[in-house]
Amino acid sequence: MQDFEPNVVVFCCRWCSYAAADLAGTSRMTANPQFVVIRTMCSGRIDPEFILDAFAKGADGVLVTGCHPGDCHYVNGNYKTRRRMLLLEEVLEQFGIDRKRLRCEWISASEGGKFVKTIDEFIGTIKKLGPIDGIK
Amino acid sequence: MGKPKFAFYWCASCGGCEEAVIDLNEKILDLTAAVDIVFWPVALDFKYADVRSMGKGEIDVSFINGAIRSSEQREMAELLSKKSKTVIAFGSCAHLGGIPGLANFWRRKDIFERVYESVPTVKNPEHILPKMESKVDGYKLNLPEFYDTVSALDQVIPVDYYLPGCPPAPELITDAIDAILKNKLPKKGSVLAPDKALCDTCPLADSKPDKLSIKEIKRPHEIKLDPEKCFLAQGVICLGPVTRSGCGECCINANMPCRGCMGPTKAAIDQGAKGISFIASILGVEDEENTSDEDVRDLIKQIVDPAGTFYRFSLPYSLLKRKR
Amino acid sequence: MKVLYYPGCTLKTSAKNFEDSAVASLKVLGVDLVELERWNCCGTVYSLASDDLMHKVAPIRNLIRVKEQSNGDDRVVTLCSMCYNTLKQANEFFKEDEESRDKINNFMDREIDYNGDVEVLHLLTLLKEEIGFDNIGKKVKNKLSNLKVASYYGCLLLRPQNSAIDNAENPTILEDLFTSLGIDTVDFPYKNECCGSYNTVNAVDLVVERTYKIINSARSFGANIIATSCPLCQFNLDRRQKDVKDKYYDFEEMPVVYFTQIMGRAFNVKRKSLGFDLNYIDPVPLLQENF
Amino acid sequence: MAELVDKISELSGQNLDACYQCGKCSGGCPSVAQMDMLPNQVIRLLQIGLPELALQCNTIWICASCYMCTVRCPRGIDLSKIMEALRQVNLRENLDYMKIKEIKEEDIFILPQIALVANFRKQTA
Amino acid sequence: MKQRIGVFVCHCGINIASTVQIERVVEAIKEYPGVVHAEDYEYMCSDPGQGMIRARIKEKNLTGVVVAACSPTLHELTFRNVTALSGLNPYRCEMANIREHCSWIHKDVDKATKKAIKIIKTIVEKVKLNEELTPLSVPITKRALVIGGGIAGIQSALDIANAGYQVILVEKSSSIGGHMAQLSETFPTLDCSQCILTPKMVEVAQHKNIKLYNYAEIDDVSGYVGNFKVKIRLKASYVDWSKCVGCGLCIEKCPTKVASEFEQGLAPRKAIYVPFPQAVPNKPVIDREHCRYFKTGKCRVCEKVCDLDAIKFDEEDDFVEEEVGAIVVATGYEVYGVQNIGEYGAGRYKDVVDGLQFERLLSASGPTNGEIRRPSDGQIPRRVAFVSCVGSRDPELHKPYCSKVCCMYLAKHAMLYKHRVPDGQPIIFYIDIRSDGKGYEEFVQRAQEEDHVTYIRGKVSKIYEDNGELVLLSADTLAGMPIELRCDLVVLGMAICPSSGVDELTKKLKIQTDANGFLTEAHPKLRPVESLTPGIFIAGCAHAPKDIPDTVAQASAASSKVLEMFGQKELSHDPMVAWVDEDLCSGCGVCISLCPYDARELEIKEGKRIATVKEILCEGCGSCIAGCPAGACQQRNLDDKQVIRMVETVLSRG
Repeated sequence: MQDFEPNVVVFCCRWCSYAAADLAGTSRMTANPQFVVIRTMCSGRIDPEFILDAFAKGADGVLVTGCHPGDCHYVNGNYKTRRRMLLLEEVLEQFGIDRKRLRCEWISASEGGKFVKTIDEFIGTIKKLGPIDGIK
Repeated sequence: MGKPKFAFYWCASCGGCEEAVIDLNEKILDLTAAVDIVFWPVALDFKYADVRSMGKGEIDVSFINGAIRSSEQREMAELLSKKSKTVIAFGSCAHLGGIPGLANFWRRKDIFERVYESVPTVKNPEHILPKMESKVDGYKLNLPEFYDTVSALDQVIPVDYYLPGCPPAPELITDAIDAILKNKLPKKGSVLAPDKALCDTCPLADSKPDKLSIKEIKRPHEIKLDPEKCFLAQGVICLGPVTRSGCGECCINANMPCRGCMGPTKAAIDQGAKGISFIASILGVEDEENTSDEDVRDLIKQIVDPAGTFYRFSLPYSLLKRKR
Repeated sequence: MKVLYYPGCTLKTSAKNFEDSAVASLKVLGVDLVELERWNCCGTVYSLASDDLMHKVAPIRNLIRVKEQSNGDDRVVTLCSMCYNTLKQANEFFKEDEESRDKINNFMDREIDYNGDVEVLHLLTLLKEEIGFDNIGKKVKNKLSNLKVASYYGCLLLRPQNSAIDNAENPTILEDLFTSLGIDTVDFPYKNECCGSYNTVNAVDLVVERTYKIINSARSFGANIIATSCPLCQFNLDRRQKDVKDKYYDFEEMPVVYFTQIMGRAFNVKRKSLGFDLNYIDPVPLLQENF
Repeated sequence: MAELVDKISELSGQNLDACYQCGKCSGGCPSVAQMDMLPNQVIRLLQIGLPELALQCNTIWICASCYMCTVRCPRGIDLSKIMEALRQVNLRENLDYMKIKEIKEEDIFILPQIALVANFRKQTA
Repeated sequence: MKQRIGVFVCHCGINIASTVQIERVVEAIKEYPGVVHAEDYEYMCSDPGQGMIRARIKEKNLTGVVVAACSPTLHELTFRNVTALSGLNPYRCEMANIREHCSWIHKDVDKATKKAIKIIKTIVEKVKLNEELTPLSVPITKRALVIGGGIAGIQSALDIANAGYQVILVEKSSSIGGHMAQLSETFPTLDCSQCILTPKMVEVAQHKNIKLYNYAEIDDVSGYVGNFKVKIRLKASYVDWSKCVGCGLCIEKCPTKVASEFEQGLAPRKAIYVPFPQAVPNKPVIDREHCRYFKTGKCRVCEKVCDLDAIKFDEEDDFVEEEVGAIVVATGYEVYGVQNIGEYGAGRYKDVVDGLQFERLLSASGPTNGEIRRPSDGQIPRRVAFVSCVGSRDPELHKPYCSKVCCMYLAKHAMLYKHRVPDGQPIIFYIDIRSDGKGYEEFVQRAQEEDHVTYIRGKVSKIYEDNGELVLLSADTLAGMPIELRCDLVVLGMAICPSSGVDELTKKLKIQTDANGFLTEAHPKLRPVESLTPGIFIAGCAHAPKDIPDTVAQASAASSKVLEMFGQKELSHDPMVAWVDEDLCSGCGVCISLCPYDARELEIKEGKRIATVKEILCEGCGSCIAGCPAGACQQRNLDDKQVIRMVETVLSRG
């Protein structure tokens, strides 16, 4: 398990968490590299299909990030995300996928530190959980 | 050229699809007149050996219903695949895995344990479970392997067309047979049903409010359903928006919401995921800014068995296919 | 109500009057302090060096005793501010530092594993949050109208942040208690400043200066008695007044008591339980002679 | 001496460079009058790499961990821990600050246990 | 179409190249399906870099471009323009962020290199499916809204109005002027604040292009750049301003006195009041919370004395709607409360005042007519301590930032105090003196040399009252000595915070704030007066603490941005909007309930319900797309297929 390098997909809203990730870079913070960011206009664009697809293709974890409640650039996109992700969590559990493998976090453009902390924490959690099983 | 040769076979399913063929009523006579049925175990006395003795591609069209759950079904599916020019996955189970596919929420050992040991009416002190090989009075007996995972037909053999529905509606079947006879089948891989979702043809579509919003989720038995009103507007989960039309709206006409047997629409990949997304989208959380995750979760918890609800017919066909 | 109680060394000896007055006053409020069996030294001062896990064993062991004896009500009440602070800080450390927690748990291999889930309470918090100052007011038998109490908090009830029972700069919990007992209080700026603590052993002069300043400040704001909750503060502010007087000829003495002694007197608890003989400057004249 | 500073930083768990020398710790320290060096100056010595001077002052022993500076520090530095770290560096060299013989005879019988134990814990190896 | 993608990898000097092995990246990407060209350069955004991209697009007949460099937030537009110059549709160009998201945030060279390769492949996959798009054009309403009537709002409104466009100015209190109207004299010139401000206030009131809504608040904002709809709440003043001539009789006769906000609580005002004598407009309002009639049902004295029948007790809040094309937010600041500072008495001591209160004590029109008298007993303080950085530069307990103006105004306060009380002793406690404006350092030197203000370097640790005096416990960190100072009055240089209520306003405007509640600019250096939301600009202390010259400069900058917009015929709108495959849409209507902009509508087409997209209203958030149960709705250049291909690429091993 020492060598397990998780494969993590991070969805970022371009207004907040993507900018937070930029800020983390600009501030030369250091984060675990086992993730790649996919940029969407809003966390509300994130279809549960994308997440299930990621898990089906071997993602060990998926991190969905958006603006803080009340701060959505598109009024209320993040609330829709929250509802979708909370329901998806229940379904994942039924599929035997630990709900900790999907995390939803609100990170504003000013929270570079939180972005890094969230990434490191999440990848740490995933490392503890171990690799997700391949599809048989 | 002689009459085209048809075969029908029944894998893991309830048998309703076979009934659906019979349900063609008098049209079945036209069918038998137009084609030669060379294999149909449920209705006519053929043996596996008859199929084995056929040449490659000798059957024109095989209609296979049911999911693949055992080695015997797999063997027969593979055999028919070899002997047929065209294979049609017939009905939800062959198309998506169907109701038998829900077994993928468990493991084989859990299923055996449940069925042969822990059901209250079962007494099995010696823990006898089905085995592929056993000896009785010195004779060796073989049973097919019961797979750990149920598959949709196209996960086992190549499938040319899909006739969806639980069971497929008679109109879809006759249209398909017409197309075969007239050589007007669409491009391979097609689902032989309309591309739009059920709302397109739903008789209750006019009663749908401008903006859908569900404040409390109800199950059909918990309220008196108004037969004139969109079920979603009544707070009852209806999978019409995520389900292909063409079924004839029988459930809606019987005052029951759509449960999704026709499978996802053309552009959707995973019916369950789409179900999750759209139900969550229209959950009416009031004053959402001041609502905690817990409160939202409470509302969501009103959905009993969400995975079962959204993947009722399509679990083996879904992205995740089964429980880990 | 029964609640587990951790006394600590000094409450069995030179601050016996603190324990006795607390037990007797709480009885009036229907609270039974059940002494923890097999308690050991709390460690007295919380060890602040990051690699010093050894000195966290003592406080944690006491909390393990609480787990063993608590029957599910995992909390313990302390009277002594220093014990409170040491137990509380050790407990907070245990909650946060998972790695050190595992180390200490492994080290104490004969003990059950502990994860910081005991609640460490100071008696004042219990009085405020569970008994309620209103209810305490209802039990008053003696109106102690002579008193002008200056509440002296010292350090360890208020700092550091993770173990504070009240606002670090402007605490009021003691004043609120006395107000509910119908006693006049005075506010003074030195109420949250250190008395010199254990420097009293080898730097008496420092403590003398602190005591001089603290008592004079309390007096200048109109106090005639000081109440505290720490046996070390009590010693420094009370007993060291003798040394202050040796240095400053014009210094006027002022009695320094435990808040439980005043509460007990207000409830008309038997004089014997209040142990005024252990106080260096006699508070009895102020507390109305005839009892 | 960088190693010693690192050690103090590690023992205290504090980032010494976070201090911007505002002096709020010194202004509020109840015992500052008895100290031969202001608490902020002790940190300054560590910042400029003169830890041996910091180890010699009496400030670190006078500090009784009352945490007044800790709760007021605008930069969130826990000075009590830095003082403890400096004491520990000395004590781990077996340098006792407290000499038991120096306790006044009259005090031996009246000092509460809590004072003695606390003092020994902080000032003896 | 066979894709011919070109990938251009930037070194960004050593910013990328020191952590990501560029050569390895180029080698790996060259081989990737669909990529026909990969090349690196030190500075891709430089002229030669751009030229290289332009040349290769033509030479290699590229159908798509991926620039692997910094964040698209920074240079997406740059490279899309480059692409367009070569005749390739700009939306066929994407950036792969291998700087902020890779080289800067990771240290392990091998891992960062592998990750950079993966990021680029992911974007290549996206570009493969990108459509050619053309921006949509949107008409502009050439009127501006300015929120806040302090000096920033006043300046901004005047600039835009003088350029010939209409301005709606909304101010929440009954007079414009803001905090600047409260100030006595201003550093470093010591000119009278009101003398320079009041003419501008009058100009606003009289300007034919400015419509002033005082005593009003923004209730709702909808629409988008060029076409905002703003609902403004006109708070009930209970005075009919069209009848009132401002004679002031009602104020004189009103029996109720409450603490005046304008005087920072140092003097009373009446329940019917104008905030200060030079108020613009100079019309009174009734403070409902304190008015005796509203509280007890009896009084109505003001009504009785008003010959013009201007008092209207039954008035209710009114609403107006305005259409504007641009918005300037200039909501200003407020002072962090002394009650937050426990160690300084948490507001219990009357003679511990904040900087604005001291301004009023200095002001010739203030409660003491400019004589320095302390609030508790009216005595002239003989020794005054000024404390800087109170609540500022204190990340642990209060505000982490420097409030910027305190160093200067405390120097000014000390100086003016010394001028009024020549034998008084002003002492400033400071940590660092920040005097980096024109003439500022000279000003501080004057305070020290000519007015003999004592500067003590040390932060005050505690303040308490003792026997009518204030005792400050501090240290002189330069002398290395503890200090216990007794004085008569303490002036705290409190931190500056965003105005309360800004939080709600930013939600209505959909603009961002930073961790401290100040408005976030689009780019800290290159777009300092724009918010991230197109068409909304920021000015003054709402953005960050700043002094008057900086505020005025920023206000004018915001105006010029507005004018830049108004100079165009129409605006272009991002074409990455939602669209519907009508062959797949069943008209279920889920999207309608999801759109926050009412851009989705159900239409009947050939007897069928079809959900459509009003492209101009669509902001491209995509929540209708994720919610579309049939997959019939997609986003231009970010459709489901693209995301799924990207996810797949992220997850591919090796």
